[in-house]
Amino acid sequence: MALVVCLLSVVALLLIAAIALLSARAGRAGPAVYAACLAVSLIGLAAASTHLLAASSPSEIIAPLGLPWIGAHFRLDALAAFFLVLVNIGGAAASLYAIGYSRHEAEPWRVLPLYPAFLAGMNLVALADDAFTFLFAWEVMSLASWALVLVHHRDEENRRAAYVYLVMAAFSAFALLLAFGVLAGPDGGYAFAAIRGHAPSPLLAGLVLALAMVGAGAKAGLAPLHVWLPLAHPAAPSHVSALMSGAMTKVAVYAFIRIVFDLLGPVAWWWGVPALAAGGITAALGVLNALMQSDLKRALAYSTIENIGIIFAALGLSLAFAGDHMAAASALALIAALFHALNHTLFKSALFFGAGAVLTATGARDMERLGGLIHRLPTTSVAFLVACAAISALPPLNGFASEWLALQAILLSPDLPQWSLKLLAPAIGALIAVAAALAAACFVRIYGIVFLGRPRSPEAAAAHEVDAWSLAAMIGLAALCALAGLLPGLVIDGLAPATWSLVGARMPEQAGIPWLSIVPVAESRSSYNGLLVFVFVAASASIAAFAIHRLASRALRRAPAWDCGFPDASPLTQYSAASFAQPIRRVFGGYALGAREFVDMPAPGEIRPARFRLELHDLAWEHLYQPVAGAVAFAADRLNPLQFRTIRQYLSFVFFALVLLLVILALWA
Amino acid sequence: MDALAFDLAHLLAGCLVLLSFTMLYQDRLYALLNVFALQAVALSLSVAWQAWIQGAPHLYVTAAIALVFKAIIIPVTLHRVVAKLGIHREVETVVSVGPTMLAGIGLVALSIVVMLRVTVAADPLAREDIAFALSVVLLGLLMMITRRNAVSQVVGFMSIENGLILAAAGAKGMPLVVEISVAFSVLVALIVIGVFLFRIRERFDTVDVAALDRFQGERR
Amino acid sequence: MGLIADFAAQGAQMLLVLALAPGLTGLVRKAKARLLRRRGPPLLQPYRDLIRLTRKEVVLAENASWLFRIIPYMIFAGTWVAAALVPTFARGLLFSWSADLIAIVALLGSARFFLTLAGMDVGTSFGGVGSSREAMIATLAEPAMIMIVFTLALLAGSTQLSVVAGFMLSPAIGLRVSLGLALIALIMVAIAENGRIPIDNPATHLELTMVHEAMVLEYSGRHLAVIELASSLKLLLYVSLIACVFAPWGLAPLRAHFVAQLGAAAIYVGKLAVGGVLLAVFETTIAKMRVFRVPDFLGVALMLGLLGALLLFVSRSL
Amino acid sequence: MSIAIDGLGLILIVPAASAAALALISDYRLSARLNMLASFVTLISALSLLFSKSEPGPYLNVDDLNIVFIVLTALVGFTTSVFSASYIGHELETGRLSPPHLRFYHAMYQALLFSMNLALAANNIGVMWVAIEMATLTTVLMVGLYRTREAIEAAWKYFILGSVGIAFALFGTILVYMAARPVVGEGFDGMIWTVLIERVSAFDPALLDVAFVFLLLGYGTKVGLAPLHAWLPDAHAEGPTPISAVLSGLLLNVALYAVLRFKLLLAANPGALAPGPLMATLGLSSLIFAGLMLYRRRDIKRMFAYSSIEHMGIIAFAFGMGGPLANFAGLLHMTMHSLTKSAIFFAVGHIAQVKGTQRIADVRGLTVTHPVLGWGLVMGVIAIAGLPPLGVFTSEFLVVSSTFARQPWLALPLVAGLLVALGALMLRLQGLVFGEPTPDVAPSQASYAPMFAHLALVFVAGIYLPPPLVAWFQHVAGLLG
Repeated sequence: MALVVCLLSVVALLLIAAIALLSARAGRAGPAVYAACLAVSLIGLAAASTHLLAASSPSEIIAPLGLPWIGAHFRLDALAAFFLVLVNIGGAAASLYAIGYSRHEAEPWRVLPLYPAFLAGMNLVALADDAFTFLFAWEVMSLASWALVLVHHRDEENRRAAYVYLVMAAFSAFALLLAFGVLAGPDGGYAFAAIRGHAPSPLLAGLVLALAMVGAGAKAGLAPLHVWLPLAHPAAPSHVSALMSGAMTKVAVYAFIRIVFDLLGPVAWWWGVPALAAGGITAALGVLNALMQSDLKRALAYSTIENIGIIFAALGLSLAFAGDHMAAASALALIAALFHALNHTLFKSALFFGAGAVLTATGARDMERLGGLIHRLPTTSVAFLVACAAISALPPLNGFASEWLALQAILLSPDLPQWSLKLLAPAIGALIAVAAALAAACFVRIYGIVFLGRPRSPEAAAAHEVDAWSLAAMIGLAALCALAGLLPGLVIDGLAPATWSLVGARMPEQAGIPWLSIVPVAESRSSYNGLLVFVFVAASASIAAFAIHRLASRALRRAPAWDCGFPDASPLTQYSAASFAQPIRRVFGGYALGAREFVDMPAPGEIRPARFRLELHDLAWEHLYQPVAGAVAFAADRLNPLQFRTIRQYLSFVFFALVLLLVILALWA
Repeated sequence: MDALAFDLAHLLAGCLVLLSFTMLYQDRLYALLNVFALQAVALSLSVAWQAWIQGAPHLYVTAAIALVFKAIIIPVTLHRVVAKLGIHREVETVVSVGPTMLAGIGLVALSIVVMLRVTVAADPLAREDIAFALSVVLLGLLMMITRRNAVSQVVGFMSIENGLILAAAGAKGMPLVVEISVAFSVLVALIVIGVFLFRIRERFDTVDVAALDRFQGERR
Repeated sequence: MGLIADFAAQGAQMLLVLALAPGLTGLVRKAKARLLRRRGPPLLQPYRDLIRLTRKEVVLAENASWLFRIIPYMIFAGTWVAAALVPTFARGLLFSWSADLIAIVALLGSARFFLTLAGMDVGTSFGGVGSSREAMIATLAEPAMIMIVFTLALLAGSTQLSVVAGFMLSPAIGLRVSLGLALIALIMVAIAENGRIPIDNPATHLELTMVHEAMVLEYSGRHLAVIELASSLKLLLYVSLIACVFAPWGLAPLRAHFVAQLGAAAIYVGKLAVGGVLLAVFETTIAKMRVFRVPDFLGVALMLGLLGALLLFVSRSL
Repeated sequence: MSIAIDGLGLILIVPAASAAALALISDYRLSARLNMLASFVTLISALSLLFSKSEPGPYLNVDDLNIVFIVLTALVGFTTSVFSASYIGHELETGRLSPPHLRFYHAMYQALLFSMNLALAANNIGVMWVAIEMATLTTVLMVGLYRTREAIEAAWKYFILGSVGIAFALFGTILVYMAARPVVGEGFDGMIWTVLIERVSAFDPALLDVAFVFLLLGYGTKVGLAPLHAWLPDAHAEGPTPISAVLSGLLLNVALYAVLRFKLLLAANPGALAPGPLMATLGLSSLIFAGLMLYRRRDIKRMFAYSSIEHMGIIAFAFGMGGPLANFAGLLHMTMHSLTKSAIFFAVGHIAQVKGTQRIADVRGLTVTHPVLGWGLVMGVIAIAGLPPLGVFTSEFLVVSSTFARQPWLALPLVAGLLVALGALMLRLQGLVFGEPTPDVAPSQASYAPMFAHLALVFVAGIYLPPPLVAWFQHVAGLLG
């Protein structure tokens, strides 16, 4: 039943896309389209969440489409339902936001038909139950988002970003295609049901694992394949950026889980190692890069990479546990991963919405031109602050809950028998801890530079609050962040069916625990209660405030800032985004980012100005992407002269081909 | 099938191969054309002989076409072309004659090895014919790729075609030989016309193929 | 009845730490002064300062936002709750289940998060200096703290402080290398977190070196009072954390008799005094280090913590 | 030849007769209409073949292998005639062509359709050879139609290379006859396909091998497999665009169809060496070579010509791999490619007329100035790059996955080539349709109907394949072994 509703919602989205295609040029079609998308997403959300919470058994549908002798298989199980919930939350929020935001779009007809198609593609990936349908939906998703990245196509940068993105998307699709090719076998049993039937040999399993890592990782932004992501995500309109970062990367995570946990058969312990290592490195690298960006949306995109890293690390841990038959621990790690995926969808969407609001209010994405927006955009600043706190893993918000679960899972890893894992797990734990601390710094920087301080440009000084729809979307997501953080137990229980189906275990029932605490393993071991912490903090803060205001003075006087006795007029004397990052850059940047500083200090008496130049290198770009591109260019240049030969030389090619074949024939028998 | 028939057919086929070598050896256009005419004559003779021993009257048509069209019309026309377009008379070679001859010998050896190995089932006469025909084809192609100017390339192509006709005639009882030879003659005729009338002249002051190639698809 | 007693104990603990915190700060100052052959301010000076500050009016920078005004209370609340969760004189307090060591670290982290934001709110250069340096220190101190938590959790099999303390009391615990490493790391982290010498000098207002003071530069009146209280609470928290983990003797068990609890409280005060004096001695014996040598200092802490954790991870199977 | 006037006869007689008639009509509007009409009648009669099963005759035969291609040829021939009717007038106005040229053009167009239909429907390998030679000659004449230096150059190159290829093909045909003679006896039977395929198992395998080498190289030259491809890019770039569409969409298919016929023979003969590796190697080399050549192209039509080489490579590779899946994919890919590529050439024709240039660098921002045309091109290129929701994706999916399951080391270069080609196509596509638009020189008059008709078909095929079509393909795939 829920499956039918989900499929119908996909169909509805496609219909909306078609209608939008026909009517997009008719002017004010935008709000209508987005409202329709919102409604459909909510319906899909309702259907998926009922299926998930009711823990109902998987349902299947086979449509006579796609590959004729297989047909298009669709299946809705707990895992798919969870990711559908996730996608549709993102979709609903983005649609709500876009009802207002889309008014600022110069060429709406470039967005309207593609946006519903993008949503439909993401939904369909989660529903697909055979390799063909899966990749079909996967590519539709990629293509739609590619075209959406190209909405502002007059900008050279965006075109380049879109190009890199599309090539990487095709690369990931091919990797997954090869993986499915191995799984399906030579006689093409592409239906997932058939694939589940037989487990491949360890060698082939390793091959599939590698391909899945590459394919899903390239789409999700796993280092070192992440380079396209910070180019493409910021280039799209903000509500699309939110979808790409918040929902599409999760669809990639879904692909990894589906292939490795579900299709690949019994888990071996070493499957976890690559995911664990790549995840930890990605987390640290992503957030470090995020700290160095001055473009707001690009910084957010890099922080997406960090969160993907955390998710993959948790997934790797879960694989390792599952391989060693520690089902409960595996379930804990898996829950941590899924929970974090959900949280990331919530706060990253909110953050991109905020960035979009800032963009519409000031027209600037460069943080060095912003500042003091907390006075101009009061509501946005509140929602943005909540999201920043949540993504910085501050209790009692949701980000902390999921990272806390992840750390608890790492604390269980000493029981793993393999030495490599014993050594790897704490190292990754340290990396994740560093990443969390860096993330806090990163978002202090973002919020402090953009919303606090004094405006660094007249646009920022003249900004105005955005429309009610956008605000509603942001506030709603912020509220969800708080809710998921205060009552994590509900989410964990909701996720139980997914873990049952994948690793055959679940975390202990959380609903019955007094005071609504969450207990991963046993209460004596560890427990956390977001609600209680929140009540404590709120109570003590208000008590303190009340007491002081009541018993002591409440007098207040506005005066110029003291600033250690050097009050200065110019806002440019504030700490800038770059200078805020400087200490951290000096500590970490040297190794991770190849950061180099060049100071040209004139000798006393010289009148020329002093110069400071900073170089940052993305190592993956320089050592992975550029060599490949260079190789292709080299080969193309070498081959190109073949277009400019004479007829005689072309004939001689034919001649030599013939002689060669004849010689081969002569030598054959 | 008595020995005489076999020997004669063998002899004529061998003549064609020999003449192909002679063509490779030529360095003057007129001489080249004459040798080609000679080869055409040899071809028509051998086809006619095949017609006689196979008792296949339709092959006489092919022989006639070969004689009239390729031994007389085409060479004459090409003489006129050379004269009209004032092509300098010597054949411009890419590879000098010596290596070309060696390569040719290698090709003949190759074709004989290939063909004799594979045609054990066929009767000996056909085997010889096919082997020689293949070597004529290969030599013609060799000529096309080692000669620079269009006339000699056309000649090379026509000698390829001679080889094919030889093979077709040699294949006992093969249908459609006439149609095929006619079709081929059309092809050849078009090539010659292409060189002569068909716009080449009005566009290029030489039929040196290199000049045709100066425009190389795209300007660099 | 039991529940009420639990509430009472919990409340008593919260009030106790609140009452003791400025005293500890005062003690450290006094001890340092004595070590420097100065008379130094009286022990109760911090209390006086706080009261005077709360009476003064707040002078607020013109472009300070609403956030700037509520942040002091959030910092205070976060720190206070964190401190309340550390078993000071009694184990198994009512709400100790609501948050474990990781949560305590995170609570302090969120306090710092808002403090650094406050530093950037007014938009002065000094605020930025403080915030960015604080952020840099935090990026090393917090992971180190997490590693220490790993070590303790692996030893005690729990991240619950009461359980850890209980484990430390139990005879099962022998002398362990990892524990030693963890202790050293914890002390280093504590010094960094509380902005003590050699990381930062709480007494200085020299622009080039100050970190914590630079962030709170624009605060005044009651806001400053609350922040000062919070920072002394933090100092108290770390001292009592070290005490309850590495010197857990004399902790009153769950639902102990009232008198026993009083005795435990007395012991706890003694511990604090010892810790404060030790800190004073340490601070007087060494000099403040350059800001960009701080990462090395904290890097050592992080490495020690990681080493301790690794040793346990590996030795688990032996 | 005696031909009953059924659909089979009509698909030959109608084009032949109308070719003769068109040679006489001077008014180009009338001749264009007649051209459309004739192509339409051909299409109808080709469709009628689907329902009337006819007995194989000595010269002609319709079986599962060629029926699909006959219908496809008739269809694309019709749509292209519609396109050219609206296209060619513009050429006349701009003075690139004169009425006599147009008369010649239309006559040749029908002659080309005739020869292709003949080649497809032939039951006699000799007839098939003659027909393909005729097709070559007609296309050569059309490529040279513009009489520019470049056009003549291209035509000449095509002519010489094509003739040599034809010669090889003939030699191969003779060899096949010689292989057949000992078994089926002298005379006509030795060249009749239906007879050959029945008795082939008794043929001398070694002779068949040599024959196949010549046939592969000969007809392969027409298919445009590297390194025999040299004529193809220029012929596509310099001829009238409708001819480029027919060349890529149909003629290459016809030549490949001829290769397939003989591959069937070898497949049915136990002793013969498997033709698979040979075709797979040629296909792979063509794919990678063309993919790399795409990057440096400056001329739109020449670029898509190289993409045709690439796709012919993919198809040859698929048939070389063999097996039901890969063969199915190959057949599907042939169909999809001819529809898509001709649609792309329609779009390119519009672009060349609107912008007055074929240089890629001089065309930008089409989606801004001509949204329909621009997005049509985007759709076409997406399809040809093998991305869903269009039909080529299905076939590439099957090729890659089935290959990887059987020979992983072969799949890696295949995927690399596909990726390289996709990168090049998308790079150029973005340059063409996005960015600051370039000014137009003339309004576009030609109708978009043919292009979108093709794209619609490809789109539907990408989502749903009708069972009868699948049945055909599967049967043929079984035959191809």
